[in-house]
Amino acid sequence: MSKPTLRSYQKPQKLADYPLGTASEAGYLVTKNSGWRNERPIITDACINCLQCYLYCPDGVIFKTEHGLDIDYDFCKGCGICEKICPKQAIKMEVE
Amino acid sequence: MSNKITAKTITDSEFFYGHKACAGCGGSLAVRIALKVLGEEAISVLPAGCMSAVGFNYPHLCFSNNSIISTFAGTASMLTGVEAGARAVGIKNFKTVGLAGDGGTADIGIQALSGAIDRNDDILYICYDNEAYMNTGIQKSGLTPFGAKTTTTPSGENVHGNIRPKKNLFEIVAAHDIPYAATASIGNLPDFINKIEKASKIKGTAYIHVVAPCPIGWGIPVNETIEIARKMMDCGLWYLAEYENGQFKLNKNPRYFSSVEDYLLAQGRFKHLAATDIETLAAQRDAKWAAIRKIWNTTEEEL
Amino acid sequence: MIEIRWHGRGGQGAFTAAKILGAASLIDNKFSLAFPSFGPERRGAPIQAFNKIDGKAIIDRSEIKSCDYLIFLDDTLFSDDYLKDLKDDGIALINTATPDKFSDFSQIQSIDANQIALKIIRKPISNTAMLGALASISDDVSLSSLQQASDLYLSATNAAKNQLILRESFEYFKEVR
Amino acid sequence: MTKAFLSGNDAFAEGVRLARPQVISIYPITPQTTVVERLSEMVEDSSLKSELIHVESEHSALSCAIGASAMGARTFTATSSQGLLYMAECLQYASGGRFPIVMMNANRSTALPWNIYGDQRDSLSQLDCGWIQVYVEDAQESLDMALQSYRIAENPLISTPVMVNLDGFVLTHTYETVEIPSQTDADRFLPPFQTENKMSLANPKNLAFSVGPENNMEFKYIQHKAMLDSRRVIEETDAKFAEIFGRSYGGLTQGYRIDDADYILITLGSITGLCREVVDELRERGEKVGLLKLRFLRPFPSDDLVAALESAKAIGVLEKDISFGYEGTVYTNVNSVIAKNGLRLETYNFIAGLGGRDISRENIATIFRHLQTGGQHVNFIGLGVTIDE
Repeated sequence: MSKPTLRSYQKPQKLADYPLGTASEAGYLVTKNSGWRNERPIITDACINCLQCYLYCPDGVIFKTEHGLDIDYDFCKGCGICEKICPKQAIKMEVE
Repeated sequence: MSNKITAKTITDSEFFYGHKACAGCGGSLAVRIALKVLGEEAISVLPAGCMSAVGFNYPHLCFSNNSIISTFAGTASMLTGVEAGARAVGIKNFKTVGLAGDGGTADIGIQALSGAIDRNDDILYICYDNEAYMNTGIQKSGLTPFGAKTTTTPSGENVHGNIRPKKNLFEIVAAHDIPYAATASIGNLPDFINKIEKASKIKGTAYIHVVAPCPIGWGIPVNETIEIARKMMDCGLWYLAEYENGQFKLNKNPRYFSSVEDYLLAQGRFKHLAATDIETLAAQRDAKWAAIRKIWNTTEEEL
Repeated sequence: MIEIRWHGRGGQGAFTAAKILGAASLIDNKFSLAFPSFGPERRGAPIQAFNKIDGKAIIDRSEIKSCDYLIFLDDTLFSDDYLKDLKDDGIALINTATPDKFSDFSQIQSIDANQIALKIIRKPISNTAMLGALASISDDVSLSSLQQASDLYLSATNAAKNQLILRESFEYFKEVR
Repeated sequence: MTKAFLSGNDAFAEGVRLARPQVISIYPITPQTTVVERLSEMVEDSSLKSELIHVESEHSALSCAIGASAMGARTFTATSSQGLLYMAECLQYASGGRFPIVMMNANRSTALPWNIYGDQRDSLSQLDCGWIQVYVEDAQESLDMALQSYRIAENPLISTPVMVNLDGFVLTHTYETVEIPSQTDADRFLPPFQTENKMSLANPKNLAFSVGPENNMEFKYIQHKAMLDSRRVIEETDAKFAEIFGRSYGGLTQGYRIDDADYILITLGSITGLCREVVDELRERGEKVGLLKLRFLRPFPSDDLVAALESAKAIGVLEKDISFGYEGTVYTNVNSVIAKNGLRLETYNFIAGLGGRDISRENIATIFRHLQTGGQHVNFIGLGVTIDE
């Protein structure tokens, strides 16, 4: 799984800390999205690893692991598309 | 076909990640999938609009591939410059892709898009169509369908939302005799993925028009984005098609349609429609499909 | 400073003649400006072109009001009023088949440039012939420089013929005189 | 080095050729058109190796150039008048993104009324767009500044686009003798373009991003500082140019007989030559007059102005421009320097040449008389009617 992770960020203290023009490192994340969520999806044992939730997640937060699928809760917004798309009802939305 | 990109074989890398799009955003799914198919060699150009607004907030930058925001009108012209510039400085194995919304494509950006197709620049242009200016808060665009209520096409006693039909941008683009154009929907990602892959191998301009519902603008729950996209195809108000070698081809030719009324009334933006409005839309659908089936190549293909 | 105004019609090559004259001045180790009447050129419409020639760099880019030479590529473009734009010792050079019409004016010299051009290139294109004529009546440009410069702006296929036109029109005034 | 008889546009195209831009976006507009025609011919005959792109509008011309610059390519485009206004959005985009594009602008009046002739209202209306603006006087300076502009723009400390302004027709379409430098010398003067402000597959970047209130002002300050710093780079570039080519323009301004002048006329662009001749004539009559040509309007040559004007009694600004309801834009800028530095002198504004109106020797003599006798501050020169009172 290759996806950006949360990076540390300090507001520049001097002008030279700013980039030239409006160009900076791609995929540089400094804030989470977890606070946007009221409910979190939980992948249950009913999962058959069909990958529909992985494919249709607008945020790409569902990822493959050696033991099946997992969710990056730092960036999951809790939209529930995964729950809807799952053919086996293997994803449950749980109130935060 | 076994060599097609599937959920199993598509790269694990995420190129549009940590973005600030609304929960359940269809546009962000379209962009995410497009970049996963194109990979790290994609150089993407996004105009002012939802996806640039949610992806490029310094210092929080959500595209892992090379990406740039263009002016609202300038997606295609900047793609042209990026493509020429990349070649000029000797970069090899790159793919320039435009990711623009319906307003940025069908309204303010259509001149630059037309120019790029006319030059047959080696670019891929993907329009994610959510049927209104969603970034500014749901205003009518040239791709807003007949009857839809937006903040600039309110529904009332006299006018029931937008009074004009949706521009047929797929056929406008095809009329340039573009090497490749296709329609798609985030309701059918395998089809969308195949079309992106096909388009990425086209030498010259390729265009994909992907419907990507906006739950807020359409007035649906945020978890129903995919469902509503599927209903739109099932009821025949959207179709999957391609234009290639001067021919139109219908990818899926359903024997019968689901109810237009069910599709429309599932959405807040159509709640006000009268029975006659719904009949008008159904009649427009039937006329369009009659024309398609008469003129286009309707050979069914595996999807 | 020598100031020249060309009168022609769009397509007759008045500005080309001005450019050749300017380039010839460069070969003569002089300085010059050549410029068209500014604006869109429409085929057949009356147009003007201008030259300023001097021994030092020309930095005055204002309009030419008083001319040392007025050159008409076509006698239908001529009117008596234009003579007011000539300096006291200025000369108007007119391409005409009917020189008698202009014989009352002491400042006018005429040549049937069309006839020379027709004979050599079978087209009534008078600009090259008028350049040869100018070199003949003026010390401000040399025939040899015009011959060199004309190769820069005229089509290579007609190079030899243009040289003939320049030579013949140049000789014309030498004989008349 | 060769000598040729070229128009201002032709000369500029030669300068562009010598700069070896990698991407050129072209769209025609009178009186810029012949420069893009020349460049097209150069690409056709292989004397210029460049990606030549026929865009469908001026907005696209600059948008395309920005895209190419964002890949690290040296780029060129050209425009005029309505075209400059049509690309106005992209002007600020290019400067804010710090893309060192060089663009030629054929100065032309702006509609309405429609008018294709030269005045400077187009570029002066865009003085605040963040571009370095230079105004040239003749075809030689046009060629030379095409070359110099790239070196200024691409300096890593500056990284700011440059707009080179040529007076429409009077300069763009007037043929004169021009020295064309050799490619070898041009290459010695202008190294290949290198920047960190670009995308690359090895080092992916996100460009042209949003910056909210918490950082935005710093970005704008940095942009401002680069423009201020460009004053030194402009002077260094001119000195380097003189070293290689033997021609120098004096940096941001060019003075003429100003050392002991009581009355100084400030000019820009192609009218300067005729004004010099009038200065010479008046000097012969013992009048202590001089001239200061503003070559750059952004960055504004504040220090040069103070040095040149501090001992003058009165100065005038001659410009082909009017900011309706006030005065000429250049005049406003000049007065600001004078006020800030406490210079005690009278200032006058002479608005002339609008819509291509000829500015004659007599007009300029009148202006110098006005400087000496005093009178109204803002004056329209060459109006063909009396002003109704």
